[in-house]
Amino acid sequence: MATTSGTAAGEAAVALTDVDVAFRLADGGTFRAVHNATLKLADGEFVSIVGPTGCGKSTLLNIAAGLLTPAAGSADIFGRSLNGLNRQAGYLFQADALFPWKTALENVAIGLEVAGVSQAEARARAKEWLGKVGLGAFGDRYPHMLSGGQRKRVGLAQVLIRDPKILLMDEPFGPLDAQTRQIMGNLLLDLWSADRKAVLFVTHDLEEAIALSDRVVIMSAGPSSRVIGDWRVNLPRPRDIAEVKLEPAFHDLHRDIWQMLKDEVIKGYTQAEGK
Amino acid sequence: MATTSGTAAGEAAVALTDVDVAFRLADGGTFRAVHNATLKLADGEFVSIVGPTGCGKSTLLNIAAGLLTPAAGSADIFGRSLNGLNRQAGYLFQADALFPWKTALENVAIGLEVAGVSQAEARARAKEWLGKVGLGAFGDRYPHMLSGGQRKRVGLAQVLIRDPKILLMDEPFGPLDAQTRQIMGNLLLDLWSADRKAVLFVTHDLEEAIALSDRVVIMSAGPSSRVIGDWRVNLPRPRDIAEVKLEPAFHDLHRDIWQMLKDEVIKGYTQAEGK
Amino acid sequence: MSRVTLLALQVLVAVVFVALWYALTTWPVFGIVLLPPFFFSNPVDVVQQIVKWFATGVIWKHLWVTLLESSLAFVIGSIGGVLVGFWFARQPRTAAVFDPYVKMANALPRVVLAPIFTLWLGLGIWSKVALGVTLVFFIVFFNVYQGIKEVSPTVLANARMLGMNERQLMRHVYWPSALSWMFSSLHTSVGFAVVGAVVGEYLGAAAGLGYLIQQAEGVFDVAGVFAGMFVLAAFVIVIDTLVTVVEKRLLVWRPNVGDAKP
Amino acid sequence: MSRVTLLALQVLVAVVFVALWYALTTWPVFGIVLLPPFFFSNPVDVVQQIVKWFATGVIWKHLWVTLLESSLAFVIGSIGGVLVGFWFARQPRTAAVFDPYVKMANALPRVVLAPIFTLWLGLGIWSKVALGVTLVFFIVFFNVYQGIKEVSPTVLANARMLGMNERQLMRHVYWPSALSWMFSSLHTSVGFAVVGAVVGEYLGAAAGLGYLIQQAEGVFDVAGVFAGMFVLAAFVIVIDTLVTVVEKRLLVWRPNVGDAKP
Amino acid sequence: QTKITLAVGGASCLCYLPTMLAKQLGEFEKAGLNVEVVDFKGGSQSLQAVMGGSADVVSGYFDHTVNLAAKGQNLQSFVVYDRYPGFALVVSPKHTATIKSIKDLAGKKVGVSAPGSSTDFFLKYMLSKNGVDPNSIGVIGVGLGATAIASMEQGEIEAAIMLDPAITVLAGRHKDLKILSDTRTAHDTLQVFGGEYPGGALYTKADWIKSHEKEVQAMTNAIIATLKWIHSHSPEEIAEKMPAELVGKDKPGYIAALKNTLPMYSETGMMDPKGAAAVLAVFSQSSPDVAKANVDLSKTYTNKYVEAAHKK
Ligand SMILES: Nc1ncnc2c1ncn2[C@@H]1O[C@H](COP(=O)(O)OP(=O)(O)OP(=O)(O)O)[C@@H](O)[C@H]1O
Ligand SMILES: Nc1ncnc2c1ncn2[C@@H]1O[C@H](COP(=O)(O)OP(=O)(O)OP(=O)(O)O)[C@@H](O)[C@H]1O
Ligand SMILES: [Mg+2]
Ligand SMILES: [Mg+2]
Repeated sequence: MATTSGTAAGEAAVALTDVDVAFRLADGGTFRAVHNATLKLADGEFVSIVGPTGCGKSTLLNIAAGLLTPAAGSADIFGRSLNGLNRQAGYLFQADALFPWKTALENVAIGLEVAGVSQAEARARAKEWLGKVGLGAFGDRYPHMLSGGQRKRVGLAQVLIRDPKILLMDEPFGPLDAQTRQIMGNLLLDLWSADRKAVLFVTHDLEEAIALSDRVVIMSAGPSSRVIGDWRVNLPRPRDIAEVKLEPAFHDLHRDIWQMLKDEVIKGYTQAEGK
Repeated sequence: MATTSGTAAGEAAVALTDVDVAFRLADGGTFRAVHNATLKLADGEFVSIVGPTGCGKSTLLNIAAGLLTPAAGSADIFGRSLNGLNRQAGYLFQADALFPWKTALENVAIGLEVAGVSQAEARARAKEWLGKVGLGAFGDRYPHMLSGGQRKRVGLAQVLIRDPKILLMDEPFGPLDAQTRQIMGNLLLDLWSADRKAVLFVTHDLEEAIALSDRVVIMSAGPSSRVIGDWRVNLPRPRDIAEVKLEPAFHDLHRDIWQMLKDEVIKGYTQAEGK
Repeated sequence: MSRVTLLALQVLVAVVFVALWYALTTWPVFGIVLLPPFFFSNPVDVVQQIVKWFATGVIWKHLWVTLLESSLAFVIGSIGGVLVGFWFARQPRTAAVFDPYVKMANALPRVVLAPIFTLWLGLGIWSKVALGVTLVFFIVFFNVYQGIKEVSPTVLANARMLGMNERQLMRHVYWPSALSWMFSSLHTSVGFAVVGAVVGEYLGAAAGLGYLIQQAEGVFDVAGVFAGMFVLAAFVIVIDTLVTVVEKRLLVWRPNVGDAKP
Repeated sequence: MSRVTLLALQVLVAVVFVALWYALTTWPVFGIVLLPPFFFSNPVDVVQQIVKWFATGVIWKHLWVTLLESSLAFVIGSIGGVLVGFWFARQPRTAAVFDPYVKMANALPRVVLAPIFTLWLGLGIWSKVALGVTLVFFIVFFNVYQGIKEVSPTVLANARMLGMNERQLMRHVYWPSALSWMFSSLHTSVGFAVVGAVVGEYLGAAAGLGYLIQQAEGVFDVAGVFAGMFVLAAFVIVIDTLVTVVEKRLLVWRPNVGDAKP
Repeated sequence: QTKITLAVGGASCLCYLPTMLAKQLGEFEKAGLNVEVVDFKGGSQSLQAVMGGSADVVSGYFDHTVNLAAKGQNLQSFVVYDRYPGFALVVSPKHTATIKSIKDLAGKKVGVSAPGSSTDFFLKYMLSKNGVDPNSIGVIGVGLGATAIASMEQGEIEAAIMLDPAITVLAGRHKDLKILSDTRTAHDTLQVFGGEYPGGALYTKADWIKSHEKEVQAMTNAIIATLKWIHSHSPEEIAEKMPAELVGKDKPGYIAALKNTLPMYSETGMMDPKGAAAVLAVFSQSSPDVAKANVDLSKTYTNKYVEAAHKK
């Protein structure tokens, strides 16, 4: 694992510059999902990506994770061109990605075990983490015995326990109820403020995006999607998610972004249908 | 397919009475997910189920679909005890359930083909439906080539095209952006008002639940979860989802339900952790 | 279906089979005996032969030899198949280069190889083991290879993002994911391991069930041949049951078959 | 890796192999020839033999017979395996009852069955086909059976909720889902179909590659034996390639292997 | 022309040469028969083919008819083309120093073509004739071909019963090969069995013979003509006539083996009743079933067709 210890302060944790992604279709044609997208995530910054469904949010995260190589443009991690997997990132996938043959506890512990932590210690810490995501009593369940929201939370613990420098999260709180979402959001914020990770957070909940982030980035409707809006959230830190939503600045921001987003979605909708 | 044509007006489309569900765990123990849950869904009624994550919402839907047999209590569909699969229901699953070996178009058309519609007609109507869910251009994609939200919408079209009498929907709009959610919600409402299906709708979005439903049902935190709240939504029909949210009655209801829900989630959270 | 019913039904099948066999070898239908006893013996003789073998104890030595050979063939063949399967799955270039040769090797009639095995490995158990290995290996290999390629891409991507190196991927992802394929192939290979051993003995040996069968065949003692085959079959069931027990233990994590819960 | 490089590497492997073979059968190492030509022949003789067969044209008749037998064995065995596999997977009770018997049958040494096949099916191609079928059937069967049991429970539940009846489930769910298992088993079975045919011919026939091999073996003509085996192997590659082409067409829906996208 | 399927258990064995040669010389056609020869792995498979009805006649060792008579099956041979059995008890090249006579084989491992085969019975008979307990030795099936040669050269067995061409091939590879008893020759055959001993013969089910007298006679004529041809031609000329795949690549070796074997072919095709009795004696020695069965030897062969052929 190549650890870059000497990262300059101003260097971006993730810098995607003018990336293009084209998927090959079954009929031989290609589909250009993302075109000329540029996105910079400074070290210690919390950035949310919001955009219409199918616009390319997961695709951008996959590029940042090194799972997908852009057809054009560059992806840099802490100033170094990304070549292969991004070893400094933790990635919570949008789809179910738990190991079906491991219990919840083992699923959480594996991230540590892989890094060389002894099994006993890994398990002890995994237990603690399961408690944090509200699943203390579910440690010995296999994934197929958990509800959708429970699986997502196990995944969350699996990623967070490794304490990566960069967090890539694709709709991590999707299948959670509003209340649990807040608890998890606060958990994430606590963790983030403790050692200022760089977080790239995909969500469909604009309120959540604003409440959590330093910046909210809006993507245009696909195909050939790119980043079309970039809003700085100047709300005071530390924040409590429930409380921050009551501030007037929050509402102004929400209204502005919402307007842009709405137009974009409508556009995407007609585009997809018409084509 | 046993069609009950002579259903009395007052007869419930789905009636779960005092159902108990216990899952067998890997270690030989059992986990009682639902205990003494009672839920009635009248014909033509739109009922939302809201509850903390892992409380048993999907479990109730599985019972109503006939995929799970309750350990105790009874499940009746249009007055008849459910025995085996519920042939009158369409079920949109929480998890990904598309056929990976069929294209989006084939996935949507299959519901009709199965019912004996000719392939050509089924495809034509499937095409129309894909357009309705905003995926007109994605007909020949295999599921693994679609984004999370796109897959969900294909699933939605797959269920709706069959025009079932009872609709069971498990977080159908989860991975969609707010704007698409509204479009899909309105689509669903149009469809529902056209011939008054009975809809059982699981969501984590309380606003959405209120905006769509005749009744909102709250479940307690698991284990041994049951229905603890049942709120009638007396907002005028037909509704537009965006507009209905502006009514004062909406806000009052939202506040009341929210209060109850919040307490319940906190309870569930501490319970799960403590055990 | 309860265990007792199941067992009863299984016994019933056996009884019907034996009864049919007896009837068809004994009573003529329209003037001809459908299963001439010269080729099919009859159940009574076969049972007598089996009883005699066990009563006198001669069978034990032969059973032991065959058991040893099949077990060795099974273990070596499976391990080889698993290792090479993993290797190929992880080295797609090597796999592409050697692919046609593996398929060629799989198509060689093993019977023809017997003299070479004898030359290299002698007349003892090892030449029989080798024959069994050449059968078991390919079945396990093809299945493991496929099983590894079938790993869910999402789970694999997750594992890689969690920082697993090749060895850890093997252990935590490929191996468990390939297990169900492997066990499916093991059920076939148990049978083939025994077939390999017996055919090897049949082609040249001093002991073993294949030797017994051949001896019986040489003197046209069909009852002996059938008795040998039944002992063999019973014996395979025992090994296969062991495989199933191991399988059940290793695959606890899967949803039960009847479990329709999505 | 480009097609050309791949082909070059494959040829390289063959060349190295042949060179080694030639060297070890020709020059002694520390005073002993490691592969005595009496048992291993040598590449030159083998090639000469093959060339002669093709030049004189005698091989065609034998190849045709073996091709016919193997193809029939392959087709009948696979269809049988698929049908019974499906039947068992959909009738868990039947499956439970017959399970031990299927496993027993799988363990019977086919060589011993040859006389019975001759009795029932005569000396023509059908007794060889039967031998091949008994090998192919079980491999396909076990894999299809497993493949059907592996269908994702969610997808299955969805299919049932969409109102599919058993027949439709077969066609739209079990069949496509079992396909990758099936193809994995078909690659093994292609080889075994040929082995079955050749062994059948080897045990008694008037034509076919197995007959050629047996003749050569009888006169200690090892070059002939090896030549027969190589022709056979080349022949299997051809059939296997066809299977792969079909596989590629039928499995377009799957994510590509290299496609790490989750 | 009547179609006859003739089953042979290993056509390459020189012991079956007259059958194959008859086909090559066209003697069967001359006699008005269309004979298809089907080659089996061994004698018992070819016999089974005839029992099952898929072949009409076996060209194989006479002793099977005696063995089956003990099991109540009526098989009858109608022309005998080998007057000596052609077995040789050969010592493994690795053990020439220690095995000097049959007596030295006590407690050792000896190869036969297959347990329960004629070679097995021959071995046991030889052993008990020489005062060695047959049960004291380990009998290992090694076949007749390359496996037998491989095991002999490896030295895992001390000796083996072999047949030509394997004997000559092995002798060619080991100049000092020791043969303890060689029934390809009149001398050893007479010494061991006290008379001629029938080896290869044409035989089939007795009722088939009754219902196909014409064909049986024709086949007998063909074989006798072939035997005459053999004894009036040189080994080289015979080898010339044999199909290439049966001669193999090593023609000189084949001719050498043929030279060793020539005396073994019968001149008349007649069954020597003493030989038939010897067969029964050999079997009774090691098979209690045969000993008990009171086999009526006269039913297991007939010289009727041979005599008719010679009268012509
Ligand atoms: N393997 C693939 N082949 C072809 N097209 C693909 C593939 N993967 C994704 N796409 C397309 O690329 C676009 C972007 O997909 P992506 O998954 O990034 O969307 P997303 O923004 O994450 O959407 P969602 O919010 O629905 O998850 C979509 O239109 C999708 O159909
Ligand atoms: N197969 C199973 N074995 C054991 N426990 C199970 C199984 N399936 C579900 N459960 C448990 O039953 C409870 C209810 O599960 P269910 O899936 O109904 O929750 P849910 O309300 O749909 O939650 P979510 O909103 O997270 O989807 C959960 O605590 C879950 O862990
Ligand atoms: Mg996405
Ligand atoms: Mg759920």
